[in-house]
Amino acid sequence: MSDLVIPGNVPYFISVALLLIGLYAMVARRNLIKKIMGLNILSTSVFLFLIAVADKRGGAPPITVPGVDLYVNPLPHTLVLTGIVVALALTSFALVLVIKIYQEHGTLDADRLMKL
Amino acid sequence: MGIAEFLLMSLLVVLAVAAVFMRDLLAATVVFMVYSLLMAIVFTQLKAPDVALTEAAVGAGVTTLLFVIAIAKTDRREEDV
Amino acid sequence: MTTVIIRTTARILAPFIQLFGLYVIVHGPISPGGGFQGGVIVGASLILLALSYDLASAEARAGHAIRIAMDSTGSLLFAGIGLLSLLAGGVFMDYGIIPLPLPAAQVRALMILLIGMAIGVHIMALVSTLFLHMAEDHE
Amino acid sequence: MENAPILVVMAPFIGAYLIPLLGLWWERYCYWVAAAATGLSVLFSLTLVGSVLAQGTIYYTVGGWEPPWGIELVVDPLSAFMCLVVSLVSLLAGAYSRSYIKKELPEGKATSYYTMMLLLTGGLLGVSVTGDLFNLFVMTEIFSVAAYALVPMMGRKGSFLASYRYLILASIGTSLLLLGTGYLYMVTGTLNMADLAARLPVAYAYHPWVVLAALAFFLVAFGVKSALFPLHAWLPDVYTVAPAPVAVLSTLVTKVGAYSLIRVLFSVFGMPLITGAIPVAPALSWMAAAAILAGSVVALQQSDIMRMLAYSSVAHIGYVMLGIGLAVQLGLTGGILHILSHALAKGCLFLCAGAVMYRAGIRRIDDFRGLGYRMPLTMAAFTLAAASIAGIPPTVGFMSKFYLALGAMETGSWVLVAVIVAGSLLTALVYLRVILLMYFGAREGPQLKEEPPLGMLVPIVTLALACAVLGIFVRVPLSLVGPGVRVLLGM
Repeated sequence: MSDLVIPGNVPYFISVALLLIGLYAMVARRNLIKKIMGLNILSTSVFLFLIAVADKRGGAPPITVPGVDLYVNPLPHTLVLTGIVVALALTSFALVLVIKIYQEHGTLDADRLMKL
Repeated sequence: MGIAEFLLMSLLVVLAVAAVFMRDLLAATVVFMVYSLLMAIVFTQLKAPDVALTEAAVGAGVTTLLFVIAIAKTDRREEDV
Repeated sequence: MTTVIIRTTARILAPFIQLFGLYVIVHGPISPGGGFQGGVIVGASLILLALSYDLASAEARAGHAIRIAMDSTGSLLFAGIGLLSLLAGGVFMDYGIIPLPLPAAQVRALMILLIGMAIGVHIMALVSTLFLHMAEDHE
Repeated sequence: MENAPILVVMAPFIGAYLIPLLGLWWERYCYWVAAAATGLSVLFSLTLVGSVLAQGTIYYTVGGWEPPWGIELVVDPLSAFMCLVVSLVSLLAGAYSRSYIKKELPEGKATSYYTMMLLLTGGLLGVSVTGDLFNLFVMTEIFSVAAYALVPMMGRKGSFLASYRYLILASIGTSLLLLGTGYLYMVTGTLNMADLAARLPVAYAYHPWVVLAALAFFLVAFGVKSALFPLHAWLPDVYTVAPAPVAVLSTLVTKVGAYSLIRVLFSVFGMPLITGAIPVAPALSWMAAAAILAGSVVALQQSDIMRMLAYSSVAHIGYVMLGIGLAVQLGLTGGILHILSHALAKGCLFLCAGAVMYRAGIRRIDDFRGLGYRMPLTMAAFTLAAASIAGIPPTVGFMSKFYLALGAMETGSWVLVAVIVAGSLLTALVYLRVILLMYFGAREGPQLKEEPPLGMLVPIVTLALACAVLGIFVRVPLSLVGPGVRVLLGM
């Protein structure tokens, strides 16, 4: 167990914590905007995980600089960039839906909406 | 990883919890913006400056703005039970 | 009074933000950034202008048709450059093979720069469209 | 045509970006661009089928970067099969849309409708041909976003809420998909499916929990996408409020979800892991059995035709999943054949229901009384497709269920055989209710012949005939499914 709690693993633990917070917000919070906020927290937690996977101790950022050999892995970075685009598209579309739902039903409370 | 980075990341969790549990949506959005900025800083700490730049522009900038518009067009407070 | 201050600040600030966005786009291949990040920054500057003035004047400056056209053109350019290498006999997005009087590595870099710009235009139009579409009155 | 693997995906995407540009000035040409783009995809899919049958699996590296750096497209017989199913059904759904959206969609929505439709088709095709786990995620997100946007197009009451719930549920799934991809990347250092398959057994020996967690994430992600029984909550509402052609495309979405699961289970994790070390396949088949029974029973109780078809879809995704869970040659053949038979039959049924709404404005099953005489051709197609869904010979639906039952017998689980038969009987009951009402219900008022316009009738009849013809000539699809299954099982 003790070998789990080395400093390099801290980002993974934080990422799991954020994942759970985001999931909680999406499932248990009743406000529709809060659910979208939860979705954003969930996706950033995945991004944090991927960036932490790419990180190498003593590595330099993946930008070509003369005289540097050891770079951190740039592949997960491109994954995260794509993920950020996707999260932005999802968020904006979901918020448009939320505005439309509010105009149609006059509430953003998930429980009340289910009763309609 | 020094103490400063550890504190930075713990602050992420605190901010996320605050954003989720605040009843004032506008305040929660502001907290979420700070969370995104902090995430960008953490990304630079993990040697991903390109991702950090994007996260700062998208997460803290555009996403927050979209949230603010949505809240302005709907309801600012979460409804009570 | 405050609107005057905000508008003046936005007007002074916007060109610099856009310049920074362009810098981020063209430096994509060699430094942090690229088409997407730069596009978001330029788009954010348009949103700043739209916020400090009003939506009607933003619509008048960069109307729906212009934004849609830029959006589509950007992505079509991206796909088109990819297909160009296919026409030149290579595989999709194999830019080095495009017949230009330059070394293959330079052609590749040039095409990646062009694609960065195409993505920048696409994302800029997309981000401002997202904003204006949400901000306009729904019915 | 060595470039067919990329062109089959790029044709819809380029069309999707051409349409908004075109829609600014000439909105009436958008339909033709969409038709041309999907038509091209069908042609390229046929090319793919031809070359896969001739020379085996095709590998195509995008940008000339060899894996693991570049994205690799891998077209094996199963991918070519999926490409053909997806592009053909989208072409028919698109053709059907032309008359349909003129009446049912609000003014000025045609441009965005066709754009989203092409993005959806392109994403589905992209998932079918990719050999890269991350590309799978990107394509999944593309078609998901397009699907969310298509659902509320008609502006029906509650459609925004249905789309929102779909978005939230499916986003949890896709986020977990990305996380699972990250887990596998962490322990293997690659995203290429073939490389992953080679390295995972070793990785499992060192980090069993990480691999296990990744597998669980994938199961949830594709379970939501394919509406596997406990994760199907989004589906009924979506099908009820979406335009009829979009409901057809949504059945394709669930099929491609099942296909992704097949890919990940068989081409990435591999048979030894999923049947031996981690018994996920047996668990999947029991979930599928629950889906078949529950979906059929709930479908029996519905009064809305779209909702009934939706719950029937939940049951029939169960059949596909059952085939995957059996993990034997005959069962897998049946499951994959059921992807085809269900896509054809359910596509036809949704289009028929859409035509009924279009002409007569009827949604409630009780109002179908005497409809068989008002729309004879449409209802004949409905009956034929229903026969295929229920598994009545000689339709293709019978063949797929037959293979499934053979596979279940081979594994010796007689309970599953009983479930397959019982599910078929329940499905027959569900559709018999409608058909009896259509033909034998009391006729009221003047009876006019009012078939839908030709543009809607042709796709309906084509799909219905395909159900019957492919059942009789079942060798044709099997010539592609058979090699596909052999590749999956490593035989």
